[in-house]
Amino acid sequence: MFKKLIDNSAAKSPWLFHINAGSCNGCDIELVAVLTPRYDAERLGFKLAGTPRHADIVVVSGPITAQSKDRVVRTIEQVPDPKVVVTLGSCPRSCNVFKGSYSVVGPLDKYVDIDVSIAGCAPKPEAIIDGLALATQILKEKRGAKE
Amino acid sequence: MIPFLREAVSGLFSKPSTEGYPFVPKEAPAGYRGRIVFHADQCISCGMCERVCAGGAISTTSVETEEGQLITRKFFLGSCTFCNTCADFCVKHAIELTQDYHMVARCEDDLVVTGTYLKKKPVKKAPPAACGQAEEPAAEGPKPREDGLPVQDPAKCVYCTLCAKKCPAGALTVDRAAKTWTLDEDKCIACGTCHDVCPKKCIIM
Amino acid sequence: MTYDVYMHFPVLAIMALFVGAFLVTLSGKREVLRNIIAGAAVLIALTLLALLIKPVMVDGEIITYWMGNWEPVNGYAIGIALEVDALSLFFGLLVAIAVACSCFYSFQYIRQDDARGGYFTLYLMLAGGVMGIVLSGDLFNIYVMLEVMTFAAVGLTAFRTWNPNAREAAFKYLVVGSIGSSCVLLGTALVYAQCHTLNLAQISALIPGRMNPTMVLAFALLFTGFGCKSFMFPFHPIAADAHGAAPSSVSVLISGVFTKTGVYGIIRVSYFLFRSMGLTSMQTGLVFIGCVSMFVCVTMALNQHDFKRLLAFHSISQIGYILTSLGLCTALGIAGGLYHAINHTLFKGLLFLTAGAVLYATGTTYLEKLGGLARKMPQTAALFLIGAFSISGIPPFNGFYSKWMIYQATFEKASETGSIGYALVTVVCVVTSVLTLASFIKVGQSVFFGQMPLEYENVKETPLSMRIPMWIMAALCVFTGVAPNIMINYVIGPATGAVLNFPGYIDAAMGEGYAAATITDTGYLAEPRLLTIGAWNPVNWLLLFVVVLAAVFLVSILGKRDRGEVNCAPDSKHAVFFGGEESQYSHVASGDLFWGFKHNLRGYLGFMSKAHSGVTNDYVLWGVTALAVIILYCFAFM
Amino acid sequence: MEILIKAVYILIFPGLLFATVFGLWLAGIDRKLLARMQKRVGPPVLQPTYDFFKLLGKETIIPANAAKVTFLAAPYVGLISLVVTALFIPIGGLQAFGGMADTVVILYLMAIPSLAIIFGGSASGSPFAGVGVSRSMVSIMSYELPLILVLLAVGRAAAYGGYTTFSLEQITVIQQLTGPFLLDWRLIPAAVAMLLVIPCEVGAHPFDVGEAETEICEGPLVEYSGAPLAVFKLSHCIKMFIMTALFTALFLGGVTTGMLWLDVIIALVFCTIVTVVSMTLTHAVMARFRVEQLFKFFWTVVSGLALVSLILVWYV
Repeated sequence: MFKKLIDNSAAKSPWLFHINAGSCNGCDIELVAVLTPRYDAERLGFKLAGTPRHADIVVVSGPITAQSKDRVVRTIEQVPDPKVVVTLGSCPRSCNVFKGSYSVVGPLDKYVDIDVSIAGCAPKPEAIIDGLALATQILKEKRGAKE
Repeated sequence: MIPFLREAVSGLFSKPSTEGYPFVPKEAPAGYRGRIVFHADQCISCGMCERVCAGGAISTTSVETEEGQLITRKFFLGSCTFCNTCADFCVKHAIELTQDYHMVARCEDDLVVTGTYLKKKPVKKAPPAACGQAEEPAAEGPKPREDGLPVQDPAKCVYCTLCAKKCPAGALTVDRAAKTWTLDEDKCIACGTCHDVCPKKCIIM
Repeated sequence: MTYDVYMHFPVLAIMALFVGAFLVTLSGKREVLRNIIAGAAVLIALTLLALLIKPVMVDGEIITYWMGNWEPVNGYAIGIALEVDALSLFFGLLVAIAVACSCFYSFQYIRQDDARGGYFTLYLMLAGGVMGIVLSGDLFNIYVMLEVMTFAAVGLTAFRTWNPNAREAAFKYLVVGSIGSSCVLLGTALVYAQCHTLNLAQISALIPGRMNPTMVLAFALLFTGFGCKSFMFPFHPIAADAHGAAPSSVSVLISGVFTKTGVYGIIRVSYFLFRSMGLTSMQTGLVFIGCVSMFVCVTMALNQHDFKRLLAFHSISQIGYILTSLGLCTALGIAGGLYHAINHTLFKGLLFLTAGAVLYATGTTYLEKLGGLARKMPQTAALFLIGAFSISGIPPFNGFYSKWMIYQATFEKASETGSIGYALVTVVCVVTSVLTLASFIKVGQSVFFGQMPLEYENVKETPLSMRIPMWIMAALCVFTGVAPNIMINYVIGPATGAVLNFPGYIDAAMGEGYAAATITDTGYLAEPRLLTIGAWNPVNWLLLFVVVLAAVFLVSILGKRDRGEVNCAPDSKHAVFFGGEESQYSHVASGDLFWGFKHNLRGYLGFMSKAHSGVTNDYVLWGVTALAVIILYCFAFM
Repeated sequence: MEILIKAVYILIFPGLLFATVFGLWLAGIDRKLLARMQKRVGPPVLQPTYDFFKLLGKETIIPANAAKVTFLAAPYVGLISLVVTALFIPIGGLQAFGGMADTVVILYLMAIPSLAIIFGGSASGSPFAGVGVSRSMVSIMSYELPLILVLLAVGRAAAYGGYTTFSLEQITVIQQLTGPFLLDWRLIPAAVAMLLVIPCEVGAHPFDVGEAETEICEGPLVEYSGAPLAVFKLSHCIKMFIMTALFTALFLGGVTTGMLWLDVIIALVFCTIVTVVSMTLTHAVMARFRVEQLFKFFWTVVSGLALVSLILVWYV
């Protein structure tokens, strides 16, 4: 009955959950910048959710440190389907400059499938908007694939 | 609270300060370091970029062909810190960081910048012995000199001129076109800088 | 008046309970026999009283039964009378229902405590004593029954003799209870000295001509005595100890029934005998005591860490509502008070029984130790929710209706008297109601919801024989909430009428025309007016609720295919979100709740918990001070 | 016919459908104008609708530790009781089910959805929810005191023949005679207090201590996902509608043009304005209160305002 409405809405209201897996905070503040009046991601429906249960898109920043690995994996697991995992910046994709550190066990794709990577160190807010827009497309596809 | 109230009400009636980004294209500011562009034709395979890369984003693969080595240099943007060090170190300016910031990908391959070029086999001045040396470099390299001055291994050298540039005493002269490497022994202070900077490790001390 | 067979019912109801008490002792260790006797006794009492509804409530008769047929001689009532008007029957029914439910509950419940015959003997004595008080028409008889009831209650409080708290509580109860009893005795003696009779009806008729300082003292003593039995402020700390320490099935009686006898006594004394409620000063006094009881006890309850102590403080808080409402001396106020009395018996009984169920299943009622029991005891949790919603006045449960009547009554009184003070009483009532809700959310969160400690993994739902009485009480809670019209027409209305109709009461006992001959004022209000100033119709609310529920259900069925899946599995995906940590035991228990509230009121709450020192001497001092203040107040303003 | 009209009332206007649509509209306006106050473009007005339908399409996760029945039933009980409450509030003279509930009843009926959130969250077994439960309850304690004072002040102002009232009809009728209570200077403090109570009752910023997403992961809602969460979000929107409609009925009632449909539209415009003034503006200019600040603020400042009004109405 509401199939069309739900399908249309799937891409219009993506809620983000942001996980910092040992990031230097550069990407994190860029993500926050996306929500500021200047870039105002809310006009595209983006909203930061307080808990993974509400999220559609999980944004991970930082190389996966040994401390954070279990937490990251568990948190991503706890997001209800359909969900999209987005890596923010180079670190979660490849560990970047922290590669080879004793305390880094990344990259993230060892543990979960990454849907979208946003490169940059840190990415420009515009690039983040691009990446999230791509993520919403994937969300819609995943919603469609369920049928 | 009152000033905030005034601000809020005035905000209500003024133009929003939001940029129209996804709908209006936007240029990055000048000097922004974004997507890497690799000019493969200028590369001389010195490998300096690979060595200085902090994120370990650059890798090289080579395939032997009849005409020479087919060298592919891969820049993985997903591991790049966009620090510009590779471009700075590239003596031939073959690496360039552009203002393009749209680095978003669904799969890893979209984040890879590659360039392939052919490194021809030396045809002219290369003596047969050198050819032999090139094939078995480990077997017969030049011996280190007893007086501690540097020695070049012509089989390995790509004549990048970096050693000449870095030499504090100006004792080295390298001619890339003629593929010559000469040492002014009087000037040389045997500091070892050329040995350290040589990307191909062809200077022996 | 025809001499029908039902004239004998009141005395039979009392006798059934007392005879039952003695027969239970004889049954010794034979459990089944004992249960049958006890069950039969309470059921007989309940049935007999239920049969009286028709003549007394509906037809408005007042049953007078002279023991041994000692009818008044020469206009003096010498014999002992049982006099049952709608008010007595109202309280009698309330007692019978609570006693019956609790009795059936305790068959299973009390087994844990190495049951000895003593329990049911004392239990039936307590029930019989309460029944005797509310059905009696004789002041001294009321005192005697009060003593029977008090000592049975003390015995039952100390029933778990292995528990030092229980012994201590029983001792406190005994000491402070004796203050109340001696006040009643002294008051009775003074009244007898002045009126030369102990019959309530005749005293009521004679008092207007004999209103002298002695009678004022007698009034103050009787008022304080019954106030002590209802545990009004400042007698409330004993209640907390006693309710908390007694077995839950007894707490039901002490809280739901025992306190009601105090309320009944206050009604009889101030509305019937002395008719002091017409005085503004008495109204103000009673409303003040009610408000203080209400607020002090609810804030104390918020601070408790034990399920049953918390409930105990709430009992007094609800008694505060009843007293406030009765103190208004308007028809709506009295009706609201009486309605709240029956509701309080039902929902507090239910809550004490659920507390008992928790104790039965887990062995503790300490809030900090419990948690997450709703998964193991879903029915008990549902029953608790019904009780909690009822007591916190959530529509459409019963607590709401009576509280709503009380708000109306206070606000109406405010506009009638033009005094803003009564409007503030409304505010106190609402705030108390919210704090009540808060403390039950505290219980809900720390006992039934939240996380479950591992040691309760094997906890089982209580046996059926314990759940059935609870479900009956829950059903009554819902019924009294959604069918207030039936309640008001057949139960509350007649009882309210009876409170105001003392000439009828006098005439029924002393013969037609006696009242008219001796007293001139014919009542507070000629015609009890039960008009409300607002509107609330629970049945229609429920109907609308069901219709909207059906609509929502239909929509969700239609959209089922397109909805996301509903999943639950014991893996890490479905584990509780812990900021990414592995799930662990972390339960937000009672002590951690409502920080913002406690922080702001820390001065007051700290003072209060210091004041409730737990020392018997302090409590006696409070009681005696209260007595002195009440006596002074009565002399000053009566 | 009678039944058909009632059915329309219940299901379409002002019942289920209308309450949903108008609630979502108010929430959308709130978000849009909030964004504009912050010099942002802001989401489309339909954004809450998108959110709602998106959540319907999401997976519903029931925590393994939860008390499942309570966890799943709570949102629906809250929603339905809200819709029923919406039927009792007069909207511009239109009373779908008049004479069935008065102001105090509505005060209590509005507690049911809050309780639904509290017990639903409590049933999820999450410690975040536990803290949220505690905070939500403190915020309920905070606003009930000023709210009852406001209701008493209005009840006294609407007294007729010396009899004060809780009845919404009487309040409406008296306002038709005397003009909206907002124009009565004695009731202005009460109106201000009510404007501050509305966001707290609704659980909107800056009084959303119970659902502070940055501090305690949305408190009681932490474990909710999918359809139950959608229902909670919808309840939030409908609460906005009910509380603003209640404000309109209490302080802006009695504006009559003679045409019922026009009255209704005027009332709905008032609702929207009240939303903007009481919720959007406070959200834009205030940071979130701490729990104990909230309690203090409501029991001193807001209650003080309401009490001043009550005393003025009583004695002036």
